[in-house]
Amino acid sequence: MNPLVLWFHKLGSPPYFYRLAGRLLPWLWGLGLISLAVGLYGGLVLAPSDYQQSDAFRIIYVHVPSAWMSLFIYGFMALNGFIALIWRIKLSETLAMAAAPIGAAFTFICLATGSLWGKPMWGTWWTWDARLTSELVLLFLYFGVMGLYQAIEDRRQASRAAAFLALVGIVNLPIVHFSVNWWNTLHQGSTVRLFGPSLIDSRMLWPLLIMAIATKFLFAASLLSRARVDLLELEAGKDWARQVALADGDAA
Amino acid sequence: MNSPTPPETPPLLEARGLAYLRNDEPIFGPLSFRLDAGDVVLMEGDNGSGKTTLLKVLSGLLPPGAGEVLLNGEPLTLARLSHQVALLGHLLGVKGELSPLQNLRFAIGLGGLRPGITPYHALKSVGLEGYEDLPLRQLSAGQKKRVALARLLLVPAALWLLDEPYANLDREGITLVNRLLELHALRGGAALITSHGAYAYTSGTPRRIRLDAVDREFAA
Amino acid sequence: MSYGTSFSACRALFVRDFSLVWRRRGDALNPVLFAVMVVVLFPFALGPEPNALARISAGTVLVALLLAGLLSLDALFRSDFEDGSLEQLVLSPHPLPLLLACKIAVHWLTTALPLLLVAPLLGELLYLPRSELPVLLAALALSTPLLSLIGAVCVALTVGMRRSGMLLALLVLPLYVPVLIFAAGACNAAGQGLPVLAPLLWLGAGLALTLVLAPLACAAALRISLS
Amino acid sequence: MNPTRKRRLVVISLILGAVGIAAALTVLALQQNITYLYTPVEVQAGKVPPDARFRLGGMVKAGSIQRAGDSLKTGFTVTDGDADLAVEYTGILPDLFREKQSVVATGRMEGSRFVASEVLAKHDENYVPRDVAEAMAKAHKKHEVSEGAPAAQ
Repeated sequence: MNPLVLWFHKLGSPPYFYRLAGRLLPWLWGLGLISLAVGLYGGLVLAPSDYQQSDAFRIIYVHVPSAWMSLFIYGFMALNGFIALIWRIKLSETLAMAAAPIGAAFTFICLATGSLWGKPMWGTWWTWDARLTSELVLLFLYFGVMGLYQAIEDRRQASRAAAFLALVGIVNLPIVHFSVNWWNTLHQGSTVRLFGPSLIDSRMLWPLLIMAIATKFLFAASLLSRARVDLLELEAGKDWARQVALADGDAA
Repeated sequence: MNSPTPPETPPLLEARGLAYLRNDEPIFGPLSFRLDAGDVVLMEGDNGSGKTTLLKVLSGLLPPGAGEVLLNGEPLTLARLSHQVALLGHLLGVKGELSPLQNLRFAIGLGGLRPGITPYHALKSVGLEGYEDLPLRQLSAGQKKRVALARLLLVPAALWLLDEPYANLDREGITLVNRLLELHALRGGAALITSHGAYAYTSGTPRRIRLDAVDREFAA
Repeated sequence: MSYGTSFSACRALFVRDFSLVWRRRGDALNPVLFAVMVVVLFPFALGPEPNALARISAGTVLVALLLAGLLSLDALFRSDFEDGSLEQLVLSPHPLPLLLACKIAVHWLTTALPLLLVAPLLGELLYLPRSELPVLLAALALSTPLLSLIGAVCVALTVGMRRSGMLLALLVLPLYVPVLIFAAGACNAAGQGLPVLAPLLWLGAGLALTLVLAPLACAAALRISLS
Repeated sequence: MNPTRKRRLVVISLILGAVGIAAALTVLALQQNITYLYTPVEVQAGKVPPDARFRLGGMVKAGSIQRAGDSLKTGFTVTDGDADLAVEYTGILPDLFREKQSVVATGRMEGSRFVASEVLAKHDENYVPRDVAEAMAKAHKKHEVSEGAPAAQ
């Protein structure tokens, strides 16, 4: 078999994933916190203030990375949900469900910081434009997925049902992303572009990119931490889980 | 379907290493057995041994945790679910607001009609003549069960999966179930019935499988 | 040996579900009464001033109907699940999405259509401008099937649960938001004399897609919750 | 044809049909153009019916802001480059409200003036450090004067 496919098979096995995640976690947390510190220092101290918004624009360093993460995590959750539904891989079910609360948290941060930013700049905490509304709907979708997962007793059935809901809700993602292009909204268009020049000075851009990387690391770290605990709970009857529990008990 | 089945035809139903897990706890299995045309198999097990779950897996309502189910030699998939299977579960699948006749007409519409029988005939042969147009709500639990049994007579399924068919029935009802099973077996059908052991299919010599006896392999 | 045609299966399902609704025709009126009650609450809360009420009338009627539909949604599979008919439906040799589409159609015809018929009355209670009424009805005609179809998928996911009311609302409402926005957008545009066609076309596009995809999704969701 | 395959074919053709219809309706809808806001040129072209409450979007014209001394009343001109529209607003304006700033005002036409009940500042997607902006402003000054002159007449 192709080594990559083989590796994926191996990764799908809970004990292997548990050990691998355990080894990766310190690195992920470390890198995440370091890049977070660098990004925040760069954004809040080093970056020059904006000619129009002066220092208020610095909210961008929290707002925009969390907005990216809110979409990215939903996509991640839906992708894992899809894999879980089609191939019934336990790891994917766990990852999808572990990602939901993190995604909801980022969505909430995005909405809260956006609101804080909107008041001085636009003159309103909240406006019902397409970008803001669809981001709010995204938060509700996260809540729905989490609520459904909590409501069903059988863990695996619960994660399949919740994954299905996540897949249904994925229609909202393009609406969030393209709303500023499709409709003439109060929310401005995207500043940082994958293709073509970004509309931001490079001295302001680099902390933003560092923050984007930091949030990815932090997401990965908290995801793996949560998934490890969930897997242990899910596999509580298995030998490897018992061994882990015994080892932890000895260490304590 | 009425001709005796030659030995080389694949079995009507075959389970290979069948097991079901809930939250990684095995509910039953692994279990292997086969049912040929004319077979009536009694699946015995105590309360909670997974009899109902087994019937749901065999009918395709639940995906097996391990192993596979073969119908006429072909694996059970969503697409060819249950064309051959009639399930009578704990819940009878009949509506209290409707009359026996209305319930049966719906069952025929959904599952098709065996040639040479009408809903009236079916109700007569389960002893419900004269109750055709009464709302089911006004009938007793045993009479409701008889309506569900009449459904089995009408739909053209070769394989019956009956979950505790004797529950709620009086002595006469129990003989009725046995008679229906005999008839079905003679016509080339097969049936798998579950029981916790208090009542049993007595006519003929049915094969018995203990569900709680894990790892025991049964070959026909 | 014949299993019957899918057409006859659908017909049998229609006949059964309609006779069930007829037997429980008292219950069938509840959503309508609920919608009327909700609408009547608004003049109490906002004061009886016709101008103020007229401005919010279309949106209020939309929300009242949406909530009434949400309340009746829970009953879509409930009794079939409790008496085992749902298992028989899933085990039928006919395509499950088709059968579910029929069930959803009956549900729409018996719960949403009466609501649609009382919508002019509800509008009248809130001094809905006459010019907005046709647009409101068009928006409702397009959006209520959408709500039924989307709702059915969510109900299918919660079908095994004993008390699913609040959870169902949590699952359904975010998915209802776009429908409500477009329907209300059309009504508001009509109120101001702006072109109304675009939001109605969006609703139509959504309906065309949902009409085909929702029964498929509903069938998949049902299999998940029955397992 | 095998029934499974036939069923699959029916499902796929139904999906394709639905996607086709939806796409056609979407194209029609996009031609209709849902607008979150109208620009002065659209207003003057009569695209907004009289008495309609709508959102007006555009740039605050340089040198057009007049504040009343004794009240919160502010008058300014919103321009989209092709047309100007006088706006009147009573209330507190957002921080970002200034000349040559994009704004979104909600209100209705009264005569030839737009009376706003709410004014929001829309900031653009450009972020420029203050020193760079000043340098750019210096470099563009000549250009801007020659551009601004005809509009002032």
